[in-house]
Amino acid sequence: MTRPAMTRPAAETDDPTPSLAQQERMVEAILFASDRPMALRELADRLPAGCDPAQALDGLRQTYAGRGVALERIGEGYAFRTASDLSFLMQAETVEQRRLSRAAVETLAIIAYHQPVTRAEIEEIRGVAVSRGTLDQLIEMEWVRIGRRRMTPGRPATFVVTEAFLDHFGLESARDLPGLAELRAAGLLESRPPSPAAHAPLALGDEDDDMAAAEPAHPAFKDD
Amino acid sequence: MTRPAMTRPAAETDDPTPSLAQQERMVEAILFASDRPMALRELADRLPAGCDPAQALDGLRQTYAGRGVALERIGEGYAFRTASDLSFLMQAETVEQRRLSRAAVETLAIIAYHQPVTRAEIEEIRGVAVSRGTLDQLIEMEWVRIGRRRMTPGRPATFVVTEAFLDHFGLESARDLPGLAELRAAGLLESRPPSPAAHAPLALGDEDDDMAAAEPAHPAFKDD
Amino acid sequence: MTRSPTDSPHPCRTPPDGDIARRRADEALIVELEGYEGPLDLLLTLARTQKVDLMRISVLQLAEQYLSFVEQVRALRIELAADYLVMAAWLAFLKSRLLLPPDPESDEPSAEDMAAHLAFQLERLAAMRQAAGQLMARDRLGIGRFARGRPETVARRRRTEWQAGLIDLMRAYARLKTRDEFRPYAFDRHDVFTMEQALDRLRRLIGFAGDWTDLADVLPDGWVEQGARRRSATAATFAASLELARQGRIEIRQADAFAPIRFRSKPDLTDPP
Repeated sequence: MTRPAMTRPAAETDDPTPSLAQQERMVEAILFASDRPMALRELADRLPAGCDPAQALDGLRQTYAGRGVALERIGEGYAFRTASDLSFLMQAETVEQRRLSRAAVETLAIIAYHQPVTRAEIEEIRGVAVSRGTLDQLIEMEWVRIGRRRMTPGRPATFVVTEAFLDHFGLESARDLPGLAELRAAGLLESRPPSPAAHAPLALGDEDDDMAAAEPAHPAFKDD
Repeated sequence: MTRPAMTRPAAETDDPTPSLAQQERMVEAILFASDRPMALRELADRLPAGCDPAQALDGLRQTYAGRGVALERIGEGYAFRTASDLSFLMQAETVEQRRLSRAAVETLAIIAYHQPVTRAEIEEIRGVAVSRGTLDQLIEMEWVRIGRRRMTPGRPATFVVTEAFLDHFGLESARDLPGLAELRAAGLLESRPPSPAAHAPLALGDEDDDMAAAEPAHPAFKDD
Repeated sequence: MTRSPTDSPHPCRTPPDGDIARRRADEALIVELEGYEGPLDLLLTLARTQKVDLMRISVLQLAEQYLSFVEQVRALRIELAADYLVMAAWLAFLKSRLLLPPDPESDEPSAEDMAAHLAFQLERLAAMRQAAGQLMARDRLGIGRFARGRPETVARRRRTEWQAGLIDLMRAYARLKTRDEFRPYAFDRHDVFTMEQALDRLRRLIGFAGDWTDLADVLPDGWVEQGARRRSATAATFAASLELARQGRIEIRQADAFAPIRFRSKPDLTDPP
């Protein structure tokens, strides 16, 4: 469906001057893809020989009259801009992209792999205390929510990941998170220490645990 | 990545639903302003209440047929892209592409045509191990992501292509991959030759179980 | 990797044209060996030399080509990866099966089925390569098609969107889970009696050892049974006794080779520095 009806092979640049309709298409594409307004001169340089960008621009201006996008003259150049009466549609919030702190990423990873998991368990795995702010942030981002209470002394709350989390990370379910062995195989883990033999048993045990953790139930964390 | 619903200014919501022509202008403006595909839902979220972006898109597609800029459908989303026959005008915009190794390109093709596909299946098809970092690279380029786990022993992760992949290669959906129908008809997307009861001979991976498990479905391609 | 010996032809002899063509083909294979991505890739290249539809290749001929190729390479003492040798072994097996009459008793897959599967694998690989080529030749974004060069958004509100990719998440988890693997090497001391322990123990015993005492009699409880623990305790206690003797706090004597080692405290010295 995406292919324009008037398609012409690129080789035709050697042909006699393109038709005015074709010239319009060309100017349209150039202005669309350009990251700044283009002057007549620049357009002429980019078009095949014999083209008249001024005439093409006139045609384009008429084509776009009354549309959602307008061809505007800006200084010496030309550019497409959203029609001014539709600017209310462009009120996208400016989104400031910031990276999550390491503590937050680690905490999130632990929750994703071990959910439902208590705060104490997170701290045990990370080896450091989890600050209140880190969990609050993840909850506020709606990537983590509070799950059932664990039926153990103190009835601690558990944490689980949300649909929004799965959505953001393109996962069908938290069970689709790859295990350590897969991470290593995909080259996502640093290579192992120089004496693999000495560490092999440890590593194996580790991966086993990990794979087990990906299974629905891992007894240590069982909830009900 | 999901963007939360845009809030509309209260004033607009009181107005009657805009005319279809007006809706078309609005969708045009929103898509023109964005450099990434927008899903129907995102469009609906940004339009005044009562608008039907699907209908507006139909109108727009006709309006833009044959023009220098085309309305493309990319997976779940829609975006304007320059007409491909005009690429010869665009040297200035051409972006240097990261060079992909032959292994990476082949791996990408195998994932696209066989998805969802496990790492072991990729290796079975290529006859070699997927080298360290190849999948990593494709994932980082956001052309490939991890899909569901296969419900077979070991529950291996599968890989699928992304919407960014479709956008990059100008595909409306994974069903539009070039030559897909022929490959399927020739039985080349299967794990076994079409003839009855042939057996996997190779020590190239003990993938028998796995490939057999792949049998029931290539769900992404199934529905046509 | 390496060149074939046929690379430098005998200077005095010009081989006939057919020979040259064949030799060039051979050399191409040898020289490019490093470029092969595994046995299947090599087989596919060999299959192409048959110049027929992949579904119609002669697998027997292909097996022979492969085996002689591998022979040739090994004659040059090129280290072949195990994959290639495994494939060679399998092809040799297949070849023998193809040449022998089928055994009606056997419930193994027939040689024809095995050959058909190999041909299928080659065809499938070739098809994926072709597909990859078609894919890369499409009008790709940023090459043949272009997005809006200057996307517009009007800033009204600020909102922070926290960025983290799946890769970040997985790496963080991997970092945590593998932390223990990278701890510094620590010797398991469960069955080791250290010299420090032995010194402590001996120092306390000296006061009571006015008479010659057998070192073997002062091993700590739990370390006197035979085995690694006893050996460790004996060695440590012996070393500790030497240290105390050096300090002049005890005397040691041994009547004969392998005789018991005895010690006693030196009565006339109290606490040397």
